[in-house]
This record gives sequence, structure tokens and C-alpha cells, in this order.
Amino acid sequence: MSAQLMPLKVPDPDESLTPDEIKQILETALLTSQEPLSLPELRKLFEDELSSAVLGRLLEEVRRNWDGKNVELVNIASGWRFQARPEMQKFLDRLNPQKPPRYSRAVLETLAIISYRQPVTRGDIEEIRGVAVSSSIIRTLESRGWISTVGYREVPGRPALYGTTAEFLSDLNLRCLEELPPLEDLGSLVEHQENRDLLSSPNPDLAENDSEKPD
Amino acid sequence: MSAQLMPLKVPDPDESLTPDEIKQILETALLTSQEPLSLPELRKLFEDELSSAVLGRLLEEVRRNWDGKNVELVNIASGWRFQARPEMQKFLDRLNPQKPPRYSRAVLETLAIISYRQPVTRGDIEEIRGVAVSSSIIRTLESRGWISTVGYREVPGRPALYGTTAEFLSDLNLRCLEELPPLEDLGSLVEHQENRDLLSSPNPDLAENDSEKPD
Amino acid sequence: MNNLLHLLPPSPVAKIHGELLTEMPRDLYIPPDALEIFLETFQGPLDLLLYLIRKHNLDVLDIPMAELTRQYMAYIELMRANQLELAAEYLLMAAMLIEIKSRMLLPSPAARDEEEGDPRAELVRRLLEYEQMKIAAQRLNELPQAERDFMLVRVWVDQTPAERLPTVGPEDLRAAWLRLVARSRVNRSHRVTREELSVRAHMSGILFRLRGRKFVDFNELFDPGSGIAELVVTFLALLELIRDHQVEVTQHRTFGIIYVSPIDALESA
Repeated sequence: MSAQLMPLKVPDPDESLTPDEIKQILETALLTSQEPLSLPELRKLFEDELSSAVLGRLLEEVRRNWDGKNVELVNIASGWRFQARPEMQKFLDRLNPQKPPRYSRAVLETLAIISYRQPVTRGDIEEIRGVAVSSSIIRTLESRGWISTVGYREVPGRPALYGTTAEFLSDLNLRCLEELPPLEDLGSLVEHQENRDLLSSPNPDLAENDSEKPD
Repeated sequence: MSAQLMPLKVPDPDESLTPDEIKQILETALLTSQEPLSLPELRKLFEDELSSAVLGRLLEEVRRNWDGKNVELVNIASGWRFQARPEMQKFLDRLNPQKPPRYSRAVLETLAIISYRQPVTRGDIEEIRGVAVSSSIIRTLESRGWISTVGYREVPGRPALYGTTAEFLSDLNLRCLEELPPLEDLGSLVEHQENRDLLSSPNPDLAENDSEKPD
Repeated sequence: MNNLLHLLPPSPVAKIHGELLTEMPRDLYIPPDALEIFLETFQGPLDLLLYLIRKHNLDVLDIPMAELTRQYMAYIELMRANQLELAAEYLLMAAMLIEIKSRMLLPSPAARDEEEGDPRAELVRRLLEYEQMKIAAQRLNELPQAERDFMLVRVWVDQTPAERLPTVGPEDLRAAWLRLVARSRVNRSHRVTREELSVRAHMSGILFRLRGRKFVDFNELFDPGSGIAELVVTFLALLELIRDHQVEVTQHRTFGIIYVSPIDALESA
């Protein structure tokens, strides 16, 4: 074993530690520990020769040293630990990208109808889609906060009228509904059936994921 | 629809990152990652908008920032990672009284043969060591993540070929296999009798720590 | 080199019951329970041979086969005498040593010599290759090792992945609408213009404000500060709602307050 790897053991190696060295050791222990470290555990680093009070004070100094960094030293129930600030999450998430889930075709079509034709009842949606609209589709969009009941149509059964919400606009980065892609030029496309390519689903994912697809 | 509720989406939220912010993000990612992070992985943090060259330069700056600390940023086989300096080990060991296993000579010799002669079959190892290689030796090294099956030799029985992994290099702080200690020259083995200390067989240090030895 | 054991240095060769065995007994006597431990420090016949060669300063390239074989056989005998489980490799090696020794004793024709060379060559090659790996293993073990000689940094980060909600963009809606149109052959009556959208948005807005109320003052629906276009669109939306029988507008006297009521509220009243 080479000498630089195995420093000679001094009988009491800690006696001469300066406060700075103690802070460095505390910092290193906390950076390498998988679990939060309590004061009694941290005292073990110095063979119980330093009091909890001293360590507590030095830990506060370490914490201040990390102020303004994206990693912070915090004191939680089970002890002290370093943790990344929540603002970092968005960057760290990119290291382990998960494929974002997608809504089924049925959900998207329902949302499109509500967006462009609001206020509409479920019956209206069914008429346009040509198939029944399940309650779960409506619930999905409601719990997402994107649609809400804006009133009731006064016909037998008093069906709810759905409209989109401000949250919907905000989530889609729209200032107003008029910013949705215009559809006026689409009618003509539809009339000319040669444009079928364009009209078929541009997103293969959607078609694959659509369990409710009636065709 | 009030304007303040609808913040305009900035096309690229990272565009305005300063070098200092980039360094902070790199540092946080490396401090929180369980595995070393390669440059391609680190580029993902910025959605591939920063070049490896730029990141490499900033990583060097981060590394310098940690100079003189007890934690260092190193560049090893599978990328960059933070690790505590070996001098800290004696303190950190006090937190975890149970030391990681020291490997028996049989395990170490097998590991050496795989490292230097890879890819090798179990038969190759047995021929060099002159004794049977137990399955438990192979399992020990596999479960540590240091070796893995890299293929099969096309002879009767199709024995597995073993090689070392990136994790093995990382765990030993190496960037590549060429950084392994050079093999002792055969000529010097023949001639230099002064090597006798090193060559004398039962290594008391190893023997004592040999977990396989029934005390 | 009559008795190689004389040459044994007093360095510890094994640790038995906590005590270092510093000397190999000349008569090769090792207490039976210690022998096993002693032998276990060897990794096999090659390791044992290497030990004998190095300890006794034998020349690897010119191994005195008789001596080496005698020493080796002594160990083997000892192991057998103590009924220790003897790995087959040890016996195989013994056979090989005897074979080499006997071949060296036999006078061989020059031609055969050239063909086969020194019968010890293969043994030497194996011994040296093993020794090389044995040293490599020691050096490998001396390299600093993660978690043994240095710790890895791992700062806590919230690993629970945030529930990811599907993302939808305006183009997804447009595409969905397009599919609908293509599927149902919807004609012009389903075309949606910007203007129409704007009115429809305000229809939703008015209905929303009427929710849970019996009526709203007509003037309340209009914000004079929002500009002419907004006022017009709101008014159009109101007219649409009236035509759809969603709301009813009443005025009790000329120039009096105009009430906008959701139709359901009127009925339940």
C-alpha cells in the first residue's frame, strides 16, 4: 500500500483540527452521506470530542457558506442534509427525460370541440364526433382545470354547457381564444378530398394511443 | 383575461443563462447525480444548446473552484463526478463502522486476469491461475458491477467471455484501461531477484483481510 | 542446495492462531490444524511452486527440477498424510513435475530436443504468467477504490418524479379538429372563424358570470373601458345566447334596468 493512500495513524489526529477543518469535514460528510446526519452522528466524525453546541454553530456557518448556491444545507427532522433547490428540478429532470404522457384522441377531439364551439353540451360533442363521449373524458378535462361547466341548456335533461377556462389558455400559452389556430381556411380543404394526407392525424402517437377510436 | 395571469412563453428559457448560472447548474447536477455524468449527458441539462467545448471549459472552471476543498471534481471513464478526497476517509469511516469488503486473493487475481487479458473465458482464467475458478468469484465481481459478459467464444459449450465495465474504471478512478498499472515486465520477473519482497507468496496483509479465510 | 529449507528466511510465512509462523519447520512438520491454514494462503499449485522457487532463490529459467519436485512432493505428502482435501490441481501439477523431471533425465536425440525444446519451458511460461497476474492483482488492490478509499458525493434530490401531465398545444387542437372534420365530412356550417370564436368565448364568459345568480344587470356585462370591439363582441355573444335560449333579457319599464337572467333561474323562480 503506497504511503499517500494510507496516511499514518496519529494517536489523536483530531486534537489539532481548526474550526475551518472541522467545517470541511462536516461538509464532506454531509455531501457524501446518502441519509441526513443527526448531531449525534456528526459527533462521531470527531470521536465525540466536539460538543453538539460547537457542531451546531459550525453547521450554521457551513449553511451560510452555501447561501446563494443551488444546493443548500437544511436541517430536517432526521438531521442535516444537502439538497438541491427546487428551481434546479427542471434542469435535473432533463437528465432523465420521461416521455410525457399524451391524451387519447378522444380527449383531444373533445377538447377541440369545446375550445372552438363553446359553450357546448355533451350532446353537441357527441353529434360532432359521431360517438358517445364518456364521462371520464369530461372528468379528465375538468380535473385538469381546462374546461368547466359554464351553464345549462334549457332543454329536457338540462345538460351542462362546457367552456374553456383561463387556465386552459394559460397552459397553452394563449392570451385569448382568438389565438387558437384559425379554422376558416380548413373548410375548403375539407371540401376538396384530395388533401386527405394533411387531414390524417399528423401525430402517429395519438392514433396509437387512442383506445376509444371508433374506426 | 388579465395580462398578468398569462405570462408570455419565452421561446427558450435557457437562452439567457450566464456562464455563472451554467456553472451552478453543472455543479448541482454533478453533486446530485449518483453516476458520473458524461459530456453528452451534461449537454442535456441545456437541451443540447451548449457545445461540449463550452461545457468542458466551464467544467474546468468548476473544478478549479473546488481546489483546496476536501471534495474534488474528477474526470473519469464514464464522465465527471464529485468525490471526497482520500484524506477524508478516516473521518468518514467513523460514520460507517462496517467497511466495504476487501476481496480475497482469488477474487483479485481473477479480476486482474480479466482486466489485463480481456475478453477471457473462465477456462482462460483457470489456465493462468492453475486452479478452478468458483462461480462465487465470478458472481462477486459481477454483482459489484466490475465485470460483465461481453460475448461468447464460439467453441463447444459457448463459454461466456468476460470483460471489465465502465463502473470498474470509475470505481478505481481511471479514465481508460490504459491507465491500469502497467504489467510487470516478464524479463524483470526472471532477472531481478530484488523483487523478492513483492513476490514472496503469502501476503500477510491480504491474508489477514481475506474474507474467505476461516479464522 | 541439499536442504532448501535451510535457506528459509525468518520472515512470517503464515499467521496461525494469531501467531506469525516465522519459520518452516525443517522436517516440514506443521501442526495439522495449522497446515490447512498455511496451505490456504496459496492460490494453487502454481502459487505454491512460485513460493518455493522465490523463497529458495531458484533460477526460474534453469529450475533444478529434482529439488523443486522433491519440495513440492513433500508438501503433497504432508497434505495427504493429514487427509486434507487436496485439490486435484495439486496432484496434476505433481504429475507434471515428475514428468518434466524424468524427461530431463532421459538422454534425448538432438532432433527431438530442437522440436520440443526444454521440457521446463511450458512450466516456466505458466509460472511467469501467473506471477505477472499475481503482482497485477496486488497493484490493482492498491489503487484507491470508491467507497473503500474515497467516498462519492451524493446530494439529496427529490427523486419522486412529479406527475407529468400530458401537454397539448394549439396545433394539437387544430389537428384534432381537422380529423373530426375529415371524418364526419363536416361542411361549412362547422367552420369556425376568429370572429366566431371570439363571440363564443364571450358566450362562455357571460354564462359563467350568470351561474348561480338570478339575474345580472345588463350594464354589468359591459366594461366601458375595454374598447369598442370588446363591447360589440360581448353584445353579439349576448344576442347569440338569447337566440339559443340560454338567457332571457327583461326590462320592466322603459329606460329601466335591463336584467339578463339565465333561463333556468327564471323557471325555478
